[in-house]
Amino acid sequence: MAMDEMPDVPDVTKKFLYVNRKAPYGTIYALESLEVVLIGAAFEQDVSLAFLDDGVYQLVDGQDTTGIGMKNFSPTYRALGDYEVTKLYVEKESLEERGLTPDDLMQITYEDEDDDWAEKPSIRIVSRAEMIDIMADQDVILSF
Amino acid sequence: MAMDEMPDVPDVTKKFLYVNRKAPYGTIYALESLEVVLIGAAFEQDVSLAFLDDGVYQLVDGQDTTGIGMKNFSPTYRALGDYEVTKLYVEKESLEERGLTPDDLMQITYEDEDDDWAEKPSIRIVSRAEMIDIMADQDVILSF
Amino acid sequence: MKFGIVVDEGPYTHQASDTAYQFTKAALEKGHEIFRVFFYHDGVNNGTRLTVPPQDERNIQERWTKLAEEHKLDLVVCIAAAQRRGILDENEAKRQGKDANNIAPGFRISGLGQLIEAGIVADRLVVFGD
Amino acid sequence: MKFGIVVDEGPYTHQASDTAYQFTKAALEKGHEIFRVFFYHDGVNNGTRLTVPPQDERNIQERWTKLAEEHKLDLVVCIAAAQRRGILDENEAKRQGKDANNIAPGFRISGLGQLIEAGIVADRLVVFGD
Amino acid sequence: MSTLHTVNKSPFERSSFISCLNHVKAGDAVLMIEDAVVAARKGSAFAEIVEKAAKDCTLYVLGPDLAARGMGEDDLIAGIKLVDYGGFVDLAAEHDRTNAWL
Amino acid sequence: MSTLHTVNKSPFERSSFISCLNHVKAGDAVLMIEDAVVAARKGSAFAEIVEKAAKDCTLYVLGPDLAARGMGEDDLIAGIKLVDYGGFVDLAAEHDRTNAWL
Repeated sequence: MAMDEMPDVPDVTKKFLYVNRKAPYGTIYALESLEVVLIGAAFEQDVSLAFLDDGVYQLVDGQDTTGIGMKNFSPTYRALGDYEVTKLYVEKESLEERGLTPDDLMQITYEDEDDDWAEKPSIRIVSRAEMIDIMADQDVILSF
Repeated sequence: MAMDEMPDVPDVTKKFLYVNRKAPYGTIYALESLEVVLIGAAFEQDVSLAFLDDGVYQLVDGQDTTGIGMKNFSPTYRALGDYEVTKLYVEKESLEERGLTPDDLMQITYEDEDDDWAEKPSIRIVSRAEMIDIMADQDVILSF
Repeated sequence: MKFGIVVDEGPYTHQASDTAYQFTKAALEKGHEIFRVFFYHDGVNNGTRLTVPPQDERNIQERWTKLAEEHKLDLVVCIAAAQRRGILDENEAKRQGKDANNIAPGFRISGLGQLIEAGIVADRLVVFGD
Repeated sequence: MKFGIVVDEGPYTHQASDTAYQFTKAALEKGHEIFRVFFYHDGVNNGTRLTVPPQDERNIQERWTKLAEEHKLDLVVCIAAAQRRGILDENEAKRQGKDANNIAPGFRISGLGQLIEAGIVADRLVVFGD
Repeated sequence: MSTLHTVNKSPFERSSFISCLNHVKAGDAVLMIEDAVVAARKGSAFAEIVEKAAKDCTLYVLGPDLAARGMGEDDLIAGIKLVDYGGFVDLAAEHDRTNAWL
Repeated sequence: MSTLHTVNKSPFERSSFISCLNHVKAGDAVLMIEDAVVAARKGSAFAEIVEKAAKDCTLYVLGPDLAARGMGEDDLIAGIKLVDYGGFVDLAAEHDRTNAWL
């Protein structure tokens, strides 16, 4: 999409949360949710991503889609830092139920401009209780 | 669909089972499955319908779709006898889990031509074990 | 109050578009403003004028078109999602070298920025999907 | 062996059409016959020629069209499901008073009887859906 | 500051209903629409979970969807409130945000 | 006379996987495809149920779908067999019917 198509929006900053609860590839929701995040990044809002339930599979390392003939879009998560999307909350309980650990996830980092561009992890493992608080602290929740 | 569009098919009789596992109205699968059953009836195959999991809601009596602005297609199940579709197997365990009893279902009957056109119930409540055997006894299983 | 509406599924297959329509109508009747209805994912399929539903069924596309006319609703179909699924307006068809278009009256094709804008401008964003 | 294939979901949104395609291709490579691929429910949306997927993505419609050409596959789109969802060929468009059609090459529109026939004629019917 | 959660799938078919209940905050509202209305029926395998949830948050069910599935007020678990589309709009307006459990 | 059951959804998201396992006959085969491949992972909350099912029927998982979700043979519950699309075709041919748990 051309940037010149971007609408003029009021000068407010809202907290946007993108909720990802579905596995990748079986349906397109994960991919098209990521497309919204990328476009949304241009609007300078306060953006967070939540990964819970089967959404945690979106971040699993080593995805290889050669056999299914679909595009592997997981590298795009690694690029989110360049778009200043740096808060990827992953629910601990969702990982555990699925036999996954944080080590099974991709390494996603960003450079913190407020800390001399130090490289920091974008993925933050949170408990369900913390996830509830994150959800309750938003202006807009988009789930697909 | 016009009857003259019906293809010429080999003169064999197969056992067809239509599996209904989804509630009506939330998705179109129940309605479009019923459309297949009606067209399929013209082919003189040995047809059975299975209702299990949320599919049992398709047969619940008293559906009133006025408020949602959609067509109530449940009366069509009552007409299935006229199409010689007379075997509607409903899984007992699925009813029980949902707090439903056979009394909550529509009365669906057919006239048995082999028994002096006696009116008989089309709905047959079966156990999960019986449902397994019914499924294992088919040539073609169509689920949507 | 200003509402933004998101419709994520196509017509007939899922109830999402029906519920979104009933919600939108009820909000208008209560005097609320609908800032925009944004169609994403398979939701873009609500915007084709080529549907021919059975005569005893609701016509989902015409219902949206009529509501948009009556209340000057902004019905936006996401361009990226629409391209994947074959929903085109005249301009897009020309640009993509396609020999036909199928967008319905009252719908317009635009970018995902319109969804973000709806999130920013509307007091409440309500999402309908599968 | 003779296979019948049923595709119940549209392109891109669900993997059903992808898996059905890979299955069909593998069956042909093994020397099996594909009696018919029947597109039902949202599956009819596989048969529009108006999709413009991103250049780095697979083109699902073209892939089916090409496979059909190479192996003389019978790709049938259910007429009733297609009408609800806006998939029309030239004849149907004329009959319904629509000013455009969108059916892709290699697909034909026909009745549900074609699905039943596939069930009767094929040795195995394999269903792909949501 | 509270949230209106919407759920549209049967708890017998999908996990979204339970996941929603696991993520509500005290004072939130949960509205069952479309196929989710079956969760509101008394005597079902989910009734106990729903009754427990009703202590922390307010549960609503969309009447038109309930009627379409052959149910009425008498079938509801005690405490679940019936709303129509207008009531759905009011709930969305009264709460600070909506969270759709799709 | 046996059946090839196919399941394509995660057991964490939908009940179709469990419903399928509840309806297999001894000697049947169950093939996990698409999002259902996550059910084949060892150490998950469903692993015990899957291990139990493996005693009654043969469990398969579609390799290309497994790889797409970042998993490989090492992640599988013992006894689950890996097939590719050709293997899927063979399974459909070898069994008397297929039953898709959609």
